[in-house]
Amino acid sequence: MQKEILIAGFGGQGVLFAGQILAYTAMDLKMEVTWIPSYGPEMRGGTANCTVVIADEEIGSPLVEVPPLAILLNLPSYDKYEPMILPGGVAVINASLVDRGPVRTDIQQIFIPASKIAEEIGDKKLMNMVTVGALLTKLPELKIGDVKNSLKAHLPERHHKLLPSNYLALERGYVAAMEYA
Amino acid sequence: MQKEILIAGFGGQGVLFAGQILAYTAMDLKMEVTWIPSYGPEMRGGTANCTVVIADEEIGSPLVEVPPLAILLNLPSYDKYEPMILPGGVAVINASLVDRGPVRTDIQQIFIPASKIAEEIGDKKLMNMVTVGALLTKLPELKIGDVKNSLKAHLPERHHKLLPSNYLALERGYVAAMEYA
Amino acid sequence: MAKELIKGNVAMAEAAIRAGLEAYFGYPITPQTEVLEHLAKRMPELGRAFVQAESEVAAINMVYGAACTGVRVMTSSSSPGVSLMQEGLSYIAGTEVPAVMINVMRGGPGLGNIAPAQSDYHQAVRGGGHGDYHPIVLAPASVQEAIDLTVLSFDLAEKYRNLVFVLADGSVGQMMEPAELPEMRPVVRQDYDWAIRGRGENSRPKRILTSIYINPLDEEIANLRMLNTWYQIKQNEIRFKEYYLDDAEYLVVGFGTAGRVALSAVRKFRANGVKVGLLRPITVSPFPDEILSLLAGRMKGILVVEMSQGQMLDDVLIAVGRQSPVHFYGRPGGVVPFPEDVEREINRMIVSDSKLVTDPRKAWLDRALAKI
Amino acid sequence: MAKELIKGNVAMAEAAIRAGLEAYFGYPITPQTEVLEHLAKRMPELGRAFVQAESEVAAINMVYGAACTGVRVMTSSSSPGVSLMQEGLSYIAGTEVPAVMINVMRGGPGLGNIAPAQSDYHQAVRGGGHGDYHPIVLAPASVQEAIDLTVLSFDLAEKYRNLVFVLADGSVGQMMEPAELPEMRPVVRQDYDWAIRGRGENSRPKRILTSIYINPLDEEIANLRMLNTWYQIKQNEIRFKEYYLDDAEYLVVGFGTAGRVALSAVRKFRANGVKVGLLRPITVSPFPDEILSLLAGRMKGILVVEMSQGQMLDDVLIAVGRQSPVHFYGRPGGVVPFPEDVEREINRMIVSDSKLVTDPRKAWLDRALAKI
Amino acid sequence: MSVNGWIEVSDMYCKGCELCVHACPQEVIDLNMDRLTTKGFHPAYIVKEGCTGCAICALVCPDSAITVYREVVKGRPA
Amino acid sequence: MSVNGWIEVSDMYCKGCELCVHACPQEVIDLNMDRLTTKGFHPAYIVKEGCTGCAICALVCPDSAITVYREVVKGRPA
Amino acid sequence: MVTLVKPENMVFSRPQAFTETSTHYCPGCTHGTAHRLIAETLMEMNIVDRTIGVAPVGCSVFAYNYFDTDFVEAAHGRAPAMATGIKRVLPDRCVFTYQGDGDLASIGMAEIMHAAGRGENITVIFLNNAIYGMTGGQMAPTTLPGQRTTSSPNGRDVELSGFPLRMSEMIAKMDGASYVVRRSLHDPANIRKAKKAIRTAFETQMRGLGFSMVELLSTCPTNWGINPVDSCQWVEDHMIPVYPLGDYKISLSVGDLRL
Amino acid sequence: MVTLVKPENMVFSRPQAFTETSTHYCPGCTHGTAHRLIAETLMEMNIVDRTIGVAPVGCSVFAYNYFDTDFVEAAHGRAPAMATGIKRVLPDRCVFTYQGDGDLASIGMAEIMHAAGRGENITVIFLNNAIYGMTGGQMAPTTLPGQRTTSSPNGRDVELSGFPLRMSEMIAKMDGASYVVRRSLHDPANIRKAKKAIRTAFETQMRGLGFSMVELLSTCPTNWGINPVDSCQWVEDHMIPVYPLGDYKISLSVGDLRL
Ligand SMILES: Cc1ncc(C[n+]2csc(CCOP(=O)(O)OP(=O)(O)O)c2C)c(N)n1
Ligand SMILES: Cc1ncc(C[n+]2csc(CCOP(=O)(O)OP(=O)(O)O)c2C)c(N)n1
Ligand code: SF4
Ligand code: SF4
Ligand code: SF4
Ligand code: SF4
Ligand code: SF4
Ligand code: SF4
Ligand SMILES: [Mg+2]
Ligand SMILES: [Mg+2]
Repeated sequence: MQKEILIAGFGGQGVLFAGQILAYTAMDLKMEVTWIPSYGPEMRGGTANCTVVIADEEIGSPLVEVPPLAILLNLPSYDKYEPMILPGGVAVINASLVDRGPVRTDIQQIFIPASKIAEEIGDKKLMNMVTVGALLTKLPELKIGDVKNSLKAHLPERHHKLLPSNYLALERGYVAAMEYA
Repeated sequence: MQKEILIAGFGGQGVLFAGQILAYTAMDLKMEVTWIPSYGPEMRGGTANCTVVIADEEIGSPLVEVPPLAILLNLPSYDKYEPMILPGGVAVINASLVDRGPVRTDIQQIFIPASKIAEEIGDKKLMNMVTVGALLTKLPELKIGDVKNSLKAHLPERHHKLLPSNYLALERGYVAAMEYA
Repeated sequence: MAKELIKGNVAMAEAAIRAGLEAYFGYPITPQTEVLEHLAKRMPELGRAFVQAESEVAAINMVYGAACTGVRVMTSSSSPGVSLMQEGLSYIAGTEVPAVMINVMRGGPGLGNIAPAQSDYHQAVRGGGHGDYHPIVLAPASVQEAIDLTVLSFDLAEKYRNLVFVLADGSVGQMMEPAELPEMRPVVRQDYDWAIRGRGENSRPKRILTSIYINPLDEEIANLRMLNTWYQIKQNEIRFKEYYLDDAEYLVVGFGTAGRVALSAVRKFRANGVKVGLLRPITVSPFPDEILSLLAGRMKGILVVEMSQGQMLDDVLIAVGRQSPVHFYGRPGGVVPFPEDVEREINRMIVSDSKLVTDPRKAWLDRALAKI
Repeated sequence: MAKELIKGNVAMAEAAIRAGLEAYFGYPITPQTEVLEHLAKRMPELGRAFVQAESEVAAINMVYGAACTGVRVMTSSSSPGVSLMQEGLSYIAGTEVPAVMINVMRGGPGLGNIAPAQSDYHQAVRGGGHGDYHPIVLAPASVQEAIDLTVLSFDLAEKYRNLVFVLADGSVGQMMEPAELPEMRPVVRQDYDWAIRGRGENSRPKRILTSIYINPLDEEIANLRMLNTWYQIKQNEIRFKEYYLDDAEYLVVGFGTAGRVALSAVRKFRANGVKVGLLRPITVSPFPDEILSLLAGRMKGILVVEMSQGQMLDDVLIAVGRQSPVHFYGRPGGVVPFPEDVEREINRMIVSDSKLVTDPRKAWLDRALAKI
Repeated sequence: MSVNGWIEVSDMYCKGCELCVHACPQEVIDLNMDRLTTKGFHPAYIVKEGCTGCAICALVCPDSAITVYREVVKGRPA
Repeated sequence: MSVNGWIEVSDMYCKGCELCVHACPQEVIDLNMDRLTTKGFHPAYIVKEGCTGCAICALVCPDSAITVYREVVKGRPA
Repeated sequence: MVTLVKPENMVFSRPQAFTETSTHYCPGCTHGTAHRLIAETLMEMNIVDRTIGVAPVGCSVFAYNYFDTDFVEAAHGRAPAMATGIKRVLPDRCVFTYQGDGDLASIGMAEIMHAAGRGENITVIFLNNAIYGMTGGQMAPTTLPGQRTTSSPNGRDVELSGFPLRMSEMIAKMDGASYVVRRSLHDPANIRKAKKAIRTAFETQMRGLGFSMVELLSTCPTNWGINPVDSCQWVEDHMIPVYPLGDYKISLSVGDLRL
Repeated sequence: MVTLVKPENMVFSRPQAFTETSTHYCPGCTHGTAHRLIAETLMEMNIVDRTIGVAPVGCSVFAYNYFDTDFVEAAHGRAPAMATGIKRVLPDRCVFTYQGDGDLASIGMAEIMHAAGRGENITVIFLNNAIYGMTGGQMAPTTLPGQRTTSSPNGRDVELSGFPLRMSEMIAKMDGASYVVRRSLHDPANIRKAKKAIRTAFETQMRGLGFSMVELLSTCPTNWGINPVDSCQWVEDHMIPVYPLGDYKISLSVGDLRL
């Protein structure tokens, strides 16, 4: 088994952390995993992305040309990566920041108003967790409970007060995706 | 034809120039020639040597392990190079600064009181020219007249007043070597 | 110890600490700055020496000084910074003191960019500095390897009084993977008979460390001694990882990130029953030339994959010696190939089959130019 | 012009002037200081730019600046100084501006000594700086060649917008030979479409010269373009000198001083009717690999002679590809071999005859160690 | 005092840094929180009358985003 | 004034630079033009009486070639 | 109001010596302010067409994209050497370097000192923001005592890392330096003074009077972690006491300029 | 006389902190004098066994052969960096560099400035002989205006090569520097003063008071082409006016030493 997930958005949207929590979860499940960011000298506020690969054997490339799974958090990312997803793959899209519909029909596109949901929960910053929750519907290797456990295990103690809202965000995303699908 | 000449002595004894005048002469005779000094970060007053190769075809190495011809201007040089001369070769030795006799018998050793002769001429610095004159007896490719011509051709005009004494030094060395031999 | 999800740069820095690093001197440069930043925090905490030097030139000469005292010392940088260190590296080599250098390579030449690259291979392996010397060069492909090789680098540096490079690329430096850090080793100051620490209470005879051998014959002897050490290293320390070699008919060779990207591609072929194998050199210097030479005899084709214009390629060509056709695929300038790219190239090799390629680099270039 | 008896260093300096050198930036170092000293006198006299830089790092960056204006510019140094220039050289290469660098090599590594050596071959040929780039490297063996190649270096640098090294050794720099200097060429400022000189009276569009390609895909294209230029250079500019090759059964390969020492040895064998030939590469980069590969097919043995631990040896091994046994003889650390030394080695090759040597460097090392 | 100045802020350059906002002696500039530029910034704009065309905002603007206009009263030196 | 000093010049170190010759306040040093050291220099030596053991020669000698002796008069601090 | 928007009423606009490219600087970063002052000066002196800029490695690495003049891009710290190379072969051109504090005061220390020492007839615009901006906020030689950076996480410890280097003071000590001043970009009055200094520096060069340098205290809101407005205040409160503004060297001939 | 030659009468002899090796310096070169003063100081302070010297590249490259202390040999100009590396891991040892003017003021400018800037607790003995001795007499940054050298054959032209650099003055400007003075070796009185300064510099280090440097004006009879005695006069007549002797920086704590 090997699954590759691309996550892309603006800097500040929690792109990197969204990837890391998936990576932590995979690690805690004793799977192989790699997380790799794009890094550049771009000005703050530019785009950011990372790729997570989870597998049950030694991982070769930490990058793939055509990822089967993607979380796209804003319009520029959607524009850039929609064409690149593996046919038959899945994209979770933050519909709150993407004001157009899909072009491709050979992939499954899950539009979630993630920013809106996060604001509803009370913290805009949880938008990334909402989309992670949504992605989990298509990533049976990681259960939502596993992700919660890993959040708890790896979030520094002083941030544990944020756990409930993070859990909620995951759940809301998951449910939204289920509804959508 | 190819002949290699090693010249060695203290810095300041005119070692390098003695080699250069041979090189100039060979050049003026349209022969091939190389001149190469030893160079080092040694303190002034250290030893100096150079090797001149003259030939009638493209010269390979500018250095040889066992030179057939040598001019040795002081005791340390004599000690160092006497053993290195090609069997059957010739060494011209400044007897004024070498207070021992030869060890080797398989080479021809021409002892010339070169410093003394130079002082007789009136300029200690001409010692090197005396030994060059002596060497010419064993270097038929360069005639003493050729060396004089080259001296005249390459010594800067302002030093031309020194030509007669240089000529004399060459001649005295030549004659001394003839007598010795 | 349990595994942690850790970034390559941080992992190397922490691994060095646990291996007993006593002093670090460096200058910030992307994509290795986290090494410096991690050590800026940790070293003073542990009472060990950390200096952000004024430049890479100064950094390597600080390393040189500390190395002469026989403590574990390192610096880290990325390509342009490493170029500035070439004089110092040559001095360290010429003085035969142990030192470790991490180069997290980026795209070049010149200022280039900060993306992952492997185009400092020759500089590391053949010595970008003047004179004959031979660094040990370790090329990690994963965070765990980055850790293990960093630890190893100190052991090797000391064992052979030799310069050791950890030659990573931006991808290894920036990637996070679960990895296990070693236990913290106590800092031990070995009582080397060459270390410069002052003559000491018992007034032992003075010591000098220098790279000068003013008499060429002495320098020649020193050169031969160092080369001899090098052959001992070659004898003892060659490391590589092999994948599916037992029955392979085609061989892919790649180190570091290019090697692991190639692994993904190789697996695809294996899944389809095509007998492709992979050799991933871990010591690129000494280069695993004997195994490669042996393998070459039975291969229908060899593909070298690098994130450069083909540098390790030279070592492969020497080792293979025309025993089988060698092909090349490179992505220079900071581009990381995708597995799909390598798959295409393996396919091409299989199709072209046993034709000897006179100049694999030129053949690749022509194809690459055709595409742009 | 008539021949003059002239020292290699002075000859290169004066040749550069006559080739239209407009600016020199350098720092003293033995055994090349006469280059700087000659230019210190002559350049201001001619109203051209001369700066004794504060260091080799500064010197190469001054060269970089002047090179961007499209004038003929050079620097000169010797091994440790050249190491300090590696970053700057990589920038120059990455910016594709023409510049000339004279390296009068000395013994290393480290401070080493000031005697003649050839152990910066890899540094020059494979790029001691970071990233992929390919300098043209010209290796004179005589004062006349030093002159001719210095002149050529400027022409090639400009023609290909490439870095050109004149790779001499202390022996070539310090030797005097009769040689003919070229006529003084008028200084012409070519109207390059890339040169940075201010937009000028007609306010042409601005120009930028940089080595940055922040997007890896752009850097890759730049890399491929440069490599393509390199293959054009390879196509057009390979130079070597051959001696007695027509009927040779044994081949000696050596460049620069090692090559001319080998010539003396080869002549001895020819005098005795033994069919030994000599190939003396003049461009060591691009390396004359095709001719060597052709020759290798018919040789009973090939002996590589270098004043190093065997660097060009790698290029010979690649070109020969085990077509015939390759032997090596090196004198590293500042020792210049005597013809007699090379004779012995040729003899050894003839005696050992057609046995393939797995690692010629190791075989040589073992012999050399046995002697000390 | 009659209004005799005006500024235009370029969407292409303004990064919403607020330096002009704080520098304007007339306190007539603010960020437009209702608008995002294509680069994703809330641009500065004049919120009320009173601009004197003193150009202090332009002086402090690091992005040269501001063009300042001032009524030229004839007969008075510019 | 009675002579109460003396110097010894080491052949191994003296390079005949004459700095001591010029520095000696008593003008009692000169180079020995009759002798060459093994390194080829005319070494310094005391040419006449009058050395006070002031050690100025040793102070200026760049090659630490000079050892200075001075009579220690008992009861007087050294 | 809009009726005012007529060319004849325009009293301030983006200098034409700029290209149209928007800078990559963070919002509120005064690198941009320095750029504008230079651009205006080149226009006022009518030397845009004769000017060659030398960009550093640092946040201003892409400065070459913003000015409408010829530009080269130096290696980190070596801009003064590169400028020397250019100026020596094109002595009638205006050659200036633009350098950050890491670039000029750390890795480029030797090159700036020697360019000044030689009295190289170039102009140096030196942006001191007390940090390495581009690489993510490490300590610079100009970082203030106690200032936290990513490589001095507990604040610069002067025991281990020494005191901030005051480059203008040091360079002023050199006979080769003709005009060396420090200004700041944190408020309108200081920006005006900075502009005048930049003008004087370029005049110094164009009249062949030797080496000129303007040090400009500048903000780095991003790596200081302070918003742009407060960053300006931080310059006033913390930087100026360590880096007093003023004229450190005005050679006699430059003094005579009386611009 | 010979009766005087008894151990108890010996008032001056070659310092034991020297090895027996005769130096390679030219006759009359005051490099040797500087060496002796250092050797005496180390003995007087009883730190020979704790001292590590860092030799430069320059005529004093072989300094390591002469002192009976541990020694390393640095790359040209980088001795202060190398000394930093040593001192940081062996903070209780006495670490000193010995550097020429080409080494320290030209190629090594960045390293010396930053070692001083960091207040690195090392001692620098800086021999200023206004020339590159080892490589055969090229111009140094310290070469005097008009002085002929092999790379300024018509005399140093300040228009092209700038003015001599006064390192002590510049380094004194740095907060990190604790003790910076200039002395000369050209006559007995000055040699005595030099010795005192060297002592103070080493004391500064051993008491942990920070960076200390003693600049020593020194002769190069060989490359100046002046005999040793006249060379000393040349220092007095020509060098001292350009390089005034004196104390350029004595930090409060060093001042309190009152040695
Ligand atoms: C030789 C080399 N070393 C290090 C770097 C990495 N680097 C790029 S910019 C920079 C520091 C820039 O700081 P500064 O000069 O203060 O400019 P700022 O970004 O603050 O404007 C560094 C260390 C490099 N590019 N080259
Ligand atoms: C990197 C490098 N550049 C140049 C040299 C050559 N070099 C050796 S010593 C020296 C100058 C020494 O002058 P200085 O420091 O003044 O010492 P001095 O000989 O006058 O005592 C130079 C340029 C070198 N060895 N290494
Ligand atoms: S021109 Fe003056 S008054 Fe008008 S907005 Fe700008 S700062 Fe305010
Ligand atoms: S100062 Fe400039 S960039 Fe900042 S908000 Fe005002 S107009 Fe926009
Ligand atoms: S000790 Fe004094 S008096 Fe005696 S020789 Fe020396 S300088 Fe002269
Ligand atoms: S000063 Fe010293 S070296 Fe010079 S002559 Fe006197 S004793 Fe000899
Ligand atoms: S990082 Fe700092 S210096 Fe760089 S652009 Fe941003 S604010 Fe300016
Ligand atoms: S060359 Fe000059 S500095 Fe060097 S040893 Fe001789 S006199 Fe002294
Ligand atoms: Mg900065
Ligand atoms: Mg000097």
